[in-house]
Amino acid sequence: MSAAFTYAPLIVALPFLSFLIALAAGLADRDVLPKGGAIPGILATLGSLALSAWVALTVAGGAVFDETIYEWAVAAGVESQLELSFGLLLDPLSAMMLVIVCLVATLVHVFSLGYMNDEGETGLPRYYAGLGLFTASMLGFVVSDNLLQSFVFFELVGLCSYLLIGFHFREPGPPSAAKKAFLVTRFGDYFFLVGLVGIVATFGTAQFGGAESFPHVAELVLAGEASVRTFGFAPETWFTILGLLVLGGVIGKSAQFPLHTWLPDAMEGPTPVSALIHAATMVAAGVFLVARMYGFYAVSPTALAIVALVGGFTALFAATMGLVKRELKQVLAYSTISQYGYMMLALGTGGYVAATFHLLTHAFFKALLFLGAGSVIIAMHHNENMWDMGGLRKRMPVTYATFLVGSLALAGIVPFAGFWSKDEVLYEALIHGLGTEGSLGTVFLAAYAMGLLAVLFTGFYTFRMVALTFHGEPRTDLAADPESVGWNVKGPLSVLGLLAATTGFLNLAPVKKLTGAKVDFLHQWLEGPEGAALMATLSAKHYKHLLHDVNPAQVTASELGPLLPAALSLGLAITGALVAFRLYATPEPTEHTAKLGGLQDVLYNNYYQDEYQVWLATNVVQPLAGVADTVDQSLVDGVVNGVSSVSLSSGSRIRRIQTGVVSNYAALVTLGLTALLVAFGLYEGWLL
Amino acid sequence: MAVPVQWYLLLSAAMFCIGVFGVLTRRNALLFLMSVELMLNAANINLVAFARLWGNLTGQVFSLFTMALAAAEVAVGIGIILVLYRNFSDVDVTRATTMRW
Amino acid sequence: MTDPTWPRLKLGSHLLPGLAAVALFAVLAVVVLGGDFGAAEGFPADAGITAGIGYAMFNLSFGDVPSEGFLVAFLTIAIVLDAALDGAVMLAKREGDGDDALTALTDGGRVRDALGGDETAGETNNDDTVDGGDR
Amino acid sequence: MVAETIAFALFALVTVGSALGVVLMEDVWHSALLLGVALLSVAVHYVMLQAEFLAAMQILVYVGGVLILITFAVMLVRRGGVEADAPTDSQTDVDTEVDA
Repeated sequence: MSAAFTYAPLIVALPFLSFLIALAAGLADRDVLPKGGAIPGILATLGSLALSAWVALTVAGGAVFDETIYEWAVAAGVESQLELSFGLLLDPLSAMMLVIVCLVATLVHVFSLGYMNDEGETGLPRYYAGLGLFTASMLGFVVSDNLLQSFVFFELVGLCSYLLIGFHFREPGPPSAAKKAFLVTRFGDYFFLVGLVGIVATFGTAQFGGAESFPHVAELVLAGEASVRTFGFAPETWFTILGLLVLGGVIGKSAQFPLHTWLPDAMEGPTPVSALIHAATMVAAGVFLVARMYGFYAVSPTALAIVALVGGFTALFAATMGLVKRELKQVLAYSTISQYGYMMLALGTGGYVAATFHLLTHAFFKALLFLGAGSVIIAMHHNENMWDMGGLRKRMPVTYATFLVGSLALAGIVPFAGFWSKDEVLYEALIHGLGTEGSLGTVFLAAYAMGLLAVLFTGFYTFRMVALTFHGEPRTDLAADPESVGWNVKGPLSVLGLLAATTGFLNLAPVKKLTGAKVDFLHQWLEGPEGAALMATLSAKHYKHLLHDVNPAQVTASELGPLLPAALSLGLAITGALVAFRLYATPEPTEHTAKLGGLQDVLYNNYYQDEYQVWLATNVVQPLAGVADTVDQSLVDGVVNGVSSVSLSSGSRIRRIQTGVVSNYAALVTLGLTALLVAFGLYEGWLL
Repeated sequence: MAVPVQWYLLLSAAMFCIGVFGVLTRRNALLFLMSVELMLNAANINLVAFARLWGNLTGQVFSLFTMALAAAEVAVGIGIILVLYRNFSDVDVTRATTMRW
Repeated sequence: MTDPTWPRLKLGSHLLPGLAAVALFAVLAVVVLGGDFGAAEGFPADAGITAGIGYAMFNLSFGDVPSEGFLVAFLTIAIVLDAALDGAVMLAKREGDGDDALTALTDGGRVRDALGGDETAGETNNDDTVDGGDR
Repeated sequence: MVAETIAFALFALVTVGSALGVVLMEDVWHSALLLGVALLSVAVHYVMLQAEFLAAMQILVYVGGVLILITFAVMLVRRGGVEADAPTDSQTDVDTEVDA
């Protein structure tokens, strides 16, 4: 075992330690730590980053790791033994994710110095404790080697998001938003939990990797080489049900339709927290989970179709809502939903590598955009309305430059990171849609169409945002004289800007297709080190095999050149961007939403998603709950109270028998004896 | 033998039931004690009668033990009755109802 | 001493519960009379019955008449008799006879006086040598 | 063996009659005396049942021990009879019981 793996648990432990330190500092109720606890957090995440990089290098060197660290419950059954444990699974996917999370977390910590400390926020130890726990939870989730551990940390991530979104708990908005985030994601996690129990009950294990893992067993069952208890369903149907149940948690966490409504509200939290949530933790957790157990989804056509459709629809749906928003962070929020829709689209259409790739690039450019937005917000004294900005370009050159890089990446303009990943997502969707026979192919194509259309909107809202914020003339005094930001804001922005511009080159799949040069590094990375037995069930190659050979629908890639689709999506993105620029990058831009007519209100109100969910809650769920309450109060409690009152009253009556007078007892004994004698005598026949 | 065992059993049953009768109808603790003696004697008659029926001494030996037990019981019973009398100035069992609900 | 009285029966409605005993007797009588016990074997005319009882009590099989051994029962009865004797003594002891301070203080002040000035200590503390036993 | 039967009937009558007397007498003292009669007649039954030793024991243990104890107790607890315990003491003890 490599030394890096020995120290790997520290990756999770270090941020947790910083959480404890910050917590202790917060409880001490004095400023015992400089910078309100930021220093331990930064050091811890830096340490985790270094260790993650070490792990990644080790993985690149051909070693993978899957070990149980701690077994916390063992249940020995008749047929098998069920072990519940915490473990580490360090393969290319989790190593990559570790680096992303640690990097973004480090930068967010540094940025927080500028956003929180310099702005004179109070309660900083609480804030940094939350960040530390958030980071630790996400890291623990990433390295999970079984679904149960994933679930535990999944919930912890949700809890941390609640704590951090509600950081300003004295204002009216944040607590409500925090509760909403908590409850909506918990609604999804409910399904996840049911699915988790189902998986453990079916397979007797929740391991992700190895020959005993549940995706692999599922594959064997479908191939007819093994059998599991499927509770009366056909194995395909049952696995699909399980996959979809787990998907419920994914949809909640990754803010997919229809459980996306918490995410825009979550903008009430501090901006660095938003960056963390959107780029590396929380939202990413959902998609990562699907990628983690992709072997389980790859064998089920129905699950794939639903993932693809949900992803494609969410991508388009969220993009349209982002078109009309006035607040900077709201636009970014909807773009996040939309981008995670792309990842789901990729996963659903068999583009495992594409989804991972988009997860990677998105983490960087979305963190960049949020931190950039945070910089603008600092400058604007926490006014987030874009119509109050304008012309910030000249006054905040660093922010503008990095924000522009991020926007170009988000919109998918060549050669920035987002172009390569989004293009690959769409390309994979298209070729699998064309290549796959039957209805699944059609579904893929429909999802692709939605994703493609969303590209146009993405380009539009991205550059509408850029134009309104940075171009034109300042529309308020504040925008004319913004507050300056320090190194701790510009530093992270620059790092992320560099990454957002360049990470696309990690995986130049189209270039490889055209020229044959081996430049698809991420593909090779996810194929896994040669010779590692563990990777037999976790590599991209294996997933491709599953999709094509085990999946009944035989997902196949057609031979289509990458140029045309790339040109198509790039053209759409540029079109959207240019239109936005024409409309809004003028000295005195006006709101063009009125031209949308009736659609305007629909978009402003987010398709009345919240309204219909509230309507569902008040008009359907609440009466149902009322009925349940009535049943509970009258029927269940009635039975319980009835039983107790019957025994109570009968007891108080029967106790009168206990007169304390011996004669009465004797009489009862005598009569009882006589009765027994008569009964036995008659029964046995020796009486009469 | 002349007297059938049934008659002895009948006698025993009669004595036993008279003992029960005493317990049921009287309220004097001393009468209780005597009634119990009657019942014990009824049991002894039974044992001895069966001993003769089977030509086996077990019943006789056993009734000997019963007598010993009866003596012990009377000793304790007298003690209890005296305490009862001391606490309630009476040996009426219906008055000693402290342990009632 | 009360005057000698002629024996009188105590009859009345309080005998009503005795009907249960009568019913029991009826059932027993029916059972006994309905049973078939056969002729009694009896004991041999020259058998040593008393000796047999003695042997049976000590598990010895020298007797003329068959019997079971009763050594254990014999010993048990011995212990029970002893316990009964102790119990009788315990019950017969007056409450508050012990040197328990609590009972002494709740005893109408008699023993407290005894503790204070020892002129009245006579009758209640006579059997102080008997250990414990109250309640 | 008519004589045996007659003897049995006779002593059975005595036994049952005196036993009934025990439970029906108004005075406990008479009851105790009748109990002695009943126990003695039971001893007679034992003799007829070839249990002479038991009969002796019956007389020794019951009539000599148990019955004496019972009559002693009867004398102790009779109202207005022999002063076993001073009534005032008894009263005090009752109070003690309640207080404790």
